[in-house]
Amino acid sequence: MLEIEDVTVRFGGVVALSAVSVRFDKPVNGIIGPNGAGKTTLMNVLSGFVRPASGRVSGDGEALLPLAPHRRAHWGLRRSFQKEEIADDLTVFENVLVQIDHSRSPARSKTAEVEAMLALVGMADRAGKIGAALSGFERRLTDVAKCLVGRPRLVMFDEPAGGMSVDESRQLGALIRQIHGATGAQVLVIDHDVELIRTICEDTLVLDFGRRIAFGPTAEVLDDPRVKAAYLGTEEV
Amino acid sequence: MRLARYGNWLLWALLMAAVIGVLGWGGRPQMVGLFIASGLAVGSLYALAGIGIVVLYRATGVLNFAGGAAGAAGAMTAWQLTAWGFWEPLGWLACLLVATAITLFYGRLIAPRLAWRETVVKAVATLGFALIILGAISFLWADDPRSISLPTDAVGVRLLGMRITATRLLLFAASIGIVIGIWLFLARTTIGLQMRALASDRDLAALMGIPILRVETIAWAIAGLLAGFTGLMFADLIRLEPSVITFMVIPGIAAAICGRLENLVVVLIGGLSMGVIENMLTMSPVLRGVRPIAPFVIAALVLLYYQRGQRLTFGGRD
Amino acid sequence: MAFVVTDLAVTKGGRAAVSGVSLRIEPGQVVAVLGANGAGKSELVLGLAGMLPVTAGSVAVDDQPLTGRGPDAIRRAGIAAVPEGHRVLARLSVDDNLRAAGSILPRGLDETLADTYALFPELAERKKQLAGTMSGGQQQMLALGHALMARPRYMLIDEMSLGLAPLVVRRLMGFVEGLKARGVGILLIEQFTSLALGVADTALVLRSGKLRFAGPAQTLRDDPQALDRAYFGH
Amino acid sequence: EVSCGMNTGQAATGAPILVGGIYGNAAPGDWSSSTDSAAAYFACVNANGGINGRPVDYRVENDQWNPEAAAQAAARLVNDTPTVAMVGNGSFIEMAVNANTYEAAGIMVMASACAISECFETPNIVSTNQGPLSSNLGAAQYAVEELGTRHVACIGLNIPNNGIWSCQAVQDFMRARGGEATAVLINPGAPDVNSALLEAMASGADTILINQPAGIALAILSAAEEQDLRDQFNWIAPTPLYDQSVPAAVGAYWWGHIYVNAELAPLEVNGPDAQNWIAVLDQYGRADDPRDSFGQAGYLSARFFTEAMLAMDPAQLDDRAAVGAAIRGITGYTSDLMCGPYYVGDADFHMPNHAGYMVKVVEGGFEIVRECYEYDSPYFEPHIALETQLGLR
Amino acid sequence: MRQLFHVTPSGWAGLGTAAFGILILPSLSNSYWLSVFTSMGCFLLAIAGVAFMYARLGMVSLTQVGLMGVGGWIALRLNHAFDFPFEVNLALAATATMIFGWILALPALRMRGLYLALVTLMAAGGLEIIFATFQFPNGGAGFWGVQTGSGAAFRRPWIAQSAQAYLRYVIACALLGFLCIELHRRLQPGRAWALIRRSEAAAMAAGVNVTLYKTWAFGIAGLLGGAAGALLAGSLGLLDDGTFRASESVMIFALAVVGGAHSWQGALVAAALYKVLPAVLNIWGVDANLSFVIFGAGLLHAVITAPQGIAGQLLDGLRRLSPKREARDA
Ligand SMILES: Nc1ncnc2c1ncn2[C@@H]1O[C@H](COP(=O)(O)OP(=O)(O)OP(=O)(O)O)[C@@H](O)[C@H]1O
Ligand SMILES: Nc1ncnc2c1ncn2[C@@H]1O[C@H](COP(=O)(O)OP(=O)(O)OP(=O)(O)O)[C@@H](O)[C@H]1O
Ligand SMILES: CC(C)C[C@H](N)C(=O)O
Ligand SMILES: [Mg+2]
Ligand SMILES: [Mg+2]
Repeated sequence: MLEIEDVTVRFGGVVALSAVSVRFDKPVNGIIGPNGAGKTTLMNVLSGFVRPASGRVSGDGEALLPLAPHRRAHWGLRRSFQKEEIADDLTVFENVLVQIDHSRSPARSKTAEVEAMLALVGMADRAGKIGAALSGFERRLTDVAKCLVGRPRLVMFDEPAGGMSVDESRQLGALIRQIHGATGAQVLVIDHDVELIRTICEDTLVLDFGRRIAFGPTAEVLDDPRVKAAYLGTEEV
Repeated sequence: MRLARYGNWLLWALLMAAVIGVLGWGGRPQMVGLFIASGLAVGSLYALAGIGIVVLYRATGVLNFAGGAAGAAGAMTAWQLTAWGFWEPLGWLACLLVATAITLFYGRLIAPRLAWRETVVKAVATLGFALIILGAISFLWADDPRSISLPTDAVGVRLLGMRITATRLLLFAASIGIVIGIWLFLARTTIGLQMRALASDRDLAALMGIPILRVETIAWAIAGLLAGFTGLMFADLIRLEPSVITFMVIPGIAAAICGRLENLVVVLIGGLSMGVIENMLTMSPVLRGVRPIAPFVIAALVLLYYQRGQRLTFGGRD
Repeated sequence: MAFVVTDLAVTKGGRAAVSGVSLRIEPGQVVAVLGANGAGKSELVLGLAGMLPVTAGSVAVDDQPLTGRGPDAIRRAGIAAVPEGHRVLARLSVDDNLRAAGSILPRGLDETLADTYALFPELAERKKQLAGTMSGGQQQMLALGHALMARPRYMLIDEMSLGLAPLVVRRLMGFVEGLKARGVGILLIEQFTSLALGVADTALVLRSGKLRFAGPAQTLRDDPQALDRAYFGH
Repeated sequence: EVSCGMNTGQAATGAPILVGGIYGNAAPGDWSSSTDSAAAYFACVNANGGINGRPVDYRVENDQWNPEAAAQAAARLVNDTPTVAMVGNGSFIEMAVNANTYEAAGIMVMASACAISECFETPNIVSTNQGPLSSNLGAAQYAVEELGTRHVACIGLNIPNNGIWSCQAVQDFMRARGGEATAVLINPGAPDVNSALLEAMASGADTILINQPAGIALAILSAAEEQDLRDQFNWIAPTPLYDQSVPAAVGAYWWGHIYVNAELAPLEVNGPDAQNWIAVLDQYGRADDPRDSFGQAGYLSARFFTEAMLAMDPAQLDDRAAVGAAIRGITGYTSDLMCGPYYVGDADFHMPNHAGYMVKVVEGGFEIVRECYEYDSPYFEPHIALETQLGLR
Repeated sequence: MRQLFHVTPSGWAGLGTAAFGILILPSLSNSYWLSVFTSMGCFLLAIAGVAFMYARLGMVSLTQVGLMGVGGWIALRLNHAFDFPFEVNLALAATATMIFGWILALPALRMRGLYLALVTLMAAGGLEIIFATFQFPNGGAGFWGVQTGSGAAFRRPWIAQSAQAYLRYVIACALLGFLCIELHRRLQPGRAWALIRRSEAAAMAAGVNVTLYKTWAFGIAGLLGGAAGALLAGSLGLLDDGTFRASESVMIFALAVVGGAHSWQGALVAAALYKVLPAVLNIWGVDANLSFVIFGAGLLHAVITAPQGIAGQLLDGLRRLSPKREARDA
């Protein structure tokens, strides 16, 4: 369970997030909002790349903000970036292994875990392939596998379906749905593909100008007139 | 925000006052004055070298290690023409022309072939060019004591018992004038805007239709002129020795760093401060031996100050 | 009067990314280019924009040959490409970004700037912000703005709606209609196929760098199976 | 008509005798004039009967002012080639790097252009020139005796075996004369010399000794000119400023105001040996070989070496040890280029040349202000003892 | 674990080259070439340090020759102050330089790209001044240990007293250096570095302690540079500040790029360009100033025409000759 309390972020004069509080307790949650609403900033606060001016964040009751970014990863936080970050000169296997390199478990169990997660995302047959040789979608899948190893507690995706064809994003959506079952982690997804959010997220947070304008079950939120006005534009997309 | 800006200036002023106060304590005021005046002259040269570096870097993304060598080639040419009995102003003009021509040669023929490489690789490639120039100069001109003096050396004003030549005043005024001129050029003109666009992302600027080659040529020409002027001033005020003028770029880079390779005003002030502090260190019995280290230490400290509290975030860019 | 591409081949990193592609964009027409991830759509745009080497074939605009010209010459010939990945001049302000993009206009910079700000009020609010510090979607708007500032006759837009909120996408689609009406020819790459096919006159489908379908957009709108076939070749 | 070696007029045709030499030429300076003059002299010797009919094969290497290249040059000339001696060496760094190599290889080095302590304080190197220490002492002594100097500021390079070493000797000398000296050191990496000049001014000195290579010396003088300091101090300098291009380079402001020690006979003395040197260069050298004081020193080293070889048992000419012994045996050689006798001797230190001239920079050249005089300093006590032992006094 | 000790074709070639260098090269060389190859071996080690930082992390260090100077200074200092055998001096000098590298890294860690390079350049400039001012210990008294006149002797390793043996020793050390780098590359740090090079943010998000690993890399570069400096001191018996100018550090980096930063072959090419090329030009009697010009022109030419470095170009050529062999760099 992820609790965000009163988080405020300023960049010089710009207020990117103002006193945002929210409590995510469903397996898969969405964050949507107009461009520049502060979604990425919120994710950066959670992963430690942006220091908020004030506020508290706790995951499973543990305060996250005092931890350095890599410590949060050790705690169980995972995130993907708007552009997948796969090292070109490592194999798929190694790219995933990095994520649990720091843990003290025996090498054999690490190997087994990486192999299991690669199988889950459907990359098992390409484990030995070098990063540079992957297609865009394969890179994204490798990125997802990275988020699954090492007993994650919170997995965050920033626009994972950006640039994907409709089919691919459907496939990715299905994969994201499996994360909670496979690892027990809670999932947070940012995307502008409303269909994707609608199909995979139980709860959704809507931000606008750094403020929370709605939060609740996704279908309700998407029906909220304020959300329609600020984000969707009209009834249907 | 504005307050923070003034805060930096205030901090700088306090630090400078402290350094001068501590080092100059107990010294005769006239000596302190002389050290400051002497420091301002060297400092202007550091700053001028730094300005040349920054202008070119901002416009082309090339950190040019060869500016000093181009200036040295220009200064040697000026000396040679004068030695052959040509009219002196012709020599000065030749200095500017030679430095510009050498710099343009690199900018037009070599730099575009490296445009896609990383900044650091582009920078070190210019060192290769500097070696070529320096080697050629040393091959053409056997080592001999030489000097250049400008007519402004003969004119001077007395200030608090010290004599300050018109050359020094000219240099000081020129560096301020150049900073203002270039700042206006970059901020107010279309070519200046295009230069900044180019510096930010060369590929994208090309995609935006900006005539890369033309804009870059202008930038290299400006850098060449500055290199020639710096070389001439250096030869007059410090000494006419090609290898010394060539490696002058390293403290020049230190000055450029003070302005984060961007802010010309800070480059100027940084360069001047470095010169003054370096000279003031002469008054400390402990530190006088290592006084030339001052620019490097200052640049490193300034960079650290800029980066304070900052966390690394995205991308492979700086 | 058209943008004509014949038998184009583009390589990237020594590998043929696009080959044997021919297409034609008439003024006032939208050509949608579809295809799965990695099909070579982005390479096609980069090749046409002069950013990747064209190894075979020809490109011409209004009978003026452009094959092998540099990106700046191509833009000045009236073709504005928006590459994928919201590329902006990170260290310049938003306003400077747009002015730099418009600096090649012989006249009318200020009006064009005003038009661009009118389309993207989000940008008008942040004229002084450094482009690199903006959100992904804001940068995408700016990247589109770059192209608009050149007042092009042909636009090549890669992943137009990438990272943009639905509201903005709607606004953009309306704008595309407007451009069409003004006689601008557009090559559109778009992840939401239905959106693209909605405005397109012609549709192309790429797979492994080759054309697998070329025909009226209507055909694919009416027959989703045909689209699937072209996409995956089953 | 030149005079070289055996003066037979016949080219030498026997097996060559291998001799090496190292010079430094790269930024920041060209020190090749000594090996150039030595090479010209050897060419002349070879055209005049060589060493008992055997020509000298003179091989030179450039140390490029780079210690590794210097070590490699010595490796090549001393270890890979059976040279019998090194002659004419001119360098700022080579001797520091190679002093131990020479000692280990048992080869004698008759250097000509030496600037560092290793040249004068190691067993296997003997130099014809004086180096900064000796020349400084000569200048300081002149200043004390003729210009009324009480306090010298010695502006030296901040290098232990050069500036610090040679300015230290000036301090000892001034103390012995009841005066005072302050060392002001310039970092070789510092472009700007003005602060050093200011430091010298602040020291309270009445005389400024510019113990620097000519390039930096010019920079100091122009800084002084800027402050119009000419008449506030006496200006003296060791030999590096005795260079024909200096009077023009310093400019009219300084004419008549700088006193320079010349460690070998100034050009206008023009004795028979000086004329012979010029004739050798004209006939056997290259047109652009410098006619400077280092050239004189190179010529002298080559000439003295040849004389020592000619005095040897011809059967031992290829024996490095025997040649070394012959060189150590050199004593009482003279030339009008040198004020005192040249000798080597079997000591761990060698500085045969410690007497010179004093000249003044004037329009278009130099004017001799003091003829040959021997320097008088505590530093030379061991040398004088050696000379007494060799019967030179 | 099998992967850890797996020797690639390129690895075999490297071992073969080292064997040639140790067994055959010294007996073929005269004193001049022994000296050239020995200093080439020392710089090879130093270049391996910069090249690895650049290739693995994308970090540019322009202070490697300065670090060599630090290592050499410490080795000389220890040699003249104590009676330790050479190996102890070497190990202590390398370790101390590693620590020095760490200290240098601490402020530099906040920076990357050009700024990082420039901070290291400032450090190199500072070290240059310090070396020029205080010189290297040569047996004198006091902390700086400098005396005028000729210096005291430097003790070489007892197994490598002769110039030949010392060349063997240096090559063996260089081989150890490369093995150390390769070992790192195949283990956890190698993976972490690869990710850091891709993106520091991504590395942090993947739980990589970026500060630690960057510092570590600086330390290894320092270790190699320090060892190289100590070995160079052993080769010459003394050191001179002229060897350790800031411009040489820049040059070393340029050569590492020109040679090809990703492979041992590249480092070898770079070291050969740095030391053997000038030696050859010198033997051919090329004017030293002209050889500067040639050197600079060659450098530019290679930067322009060989994006993967000269070694990359050569390897590509080889691969084309022998098809079907997918060689991964060792
Ligand atoms: N370094 C910065 N300086 C100034 N403003 C910033 C900075 N970083 C972000 N911002 C501003 O903060 C706001 C929030 O940005 P954020 O990236 O979180 O938006 P977002 O919701 O992810 O948008 P998008 O959907 O477009 O990705 C934006 O208006 C952006 O311009
Ligand atoms: N089979 C492949 N093997 C290796 N790399 C590939 C392959 N296919 C594509 N790529 C790489 O993947 C990247 C995406 O390809 P491209 O830009 O052609 O795709 P696209 O059609 O624009 O699709 P999208 O932009 O949706 O990913 C390119 O960098 C390309 O080089
Ligand atoms: C033979 C192919 C055209 C078959 C194709 N996969 C399809 O299902 O239509
Ligand atoms: Mg975002
Ligand atoms: Mg694409």
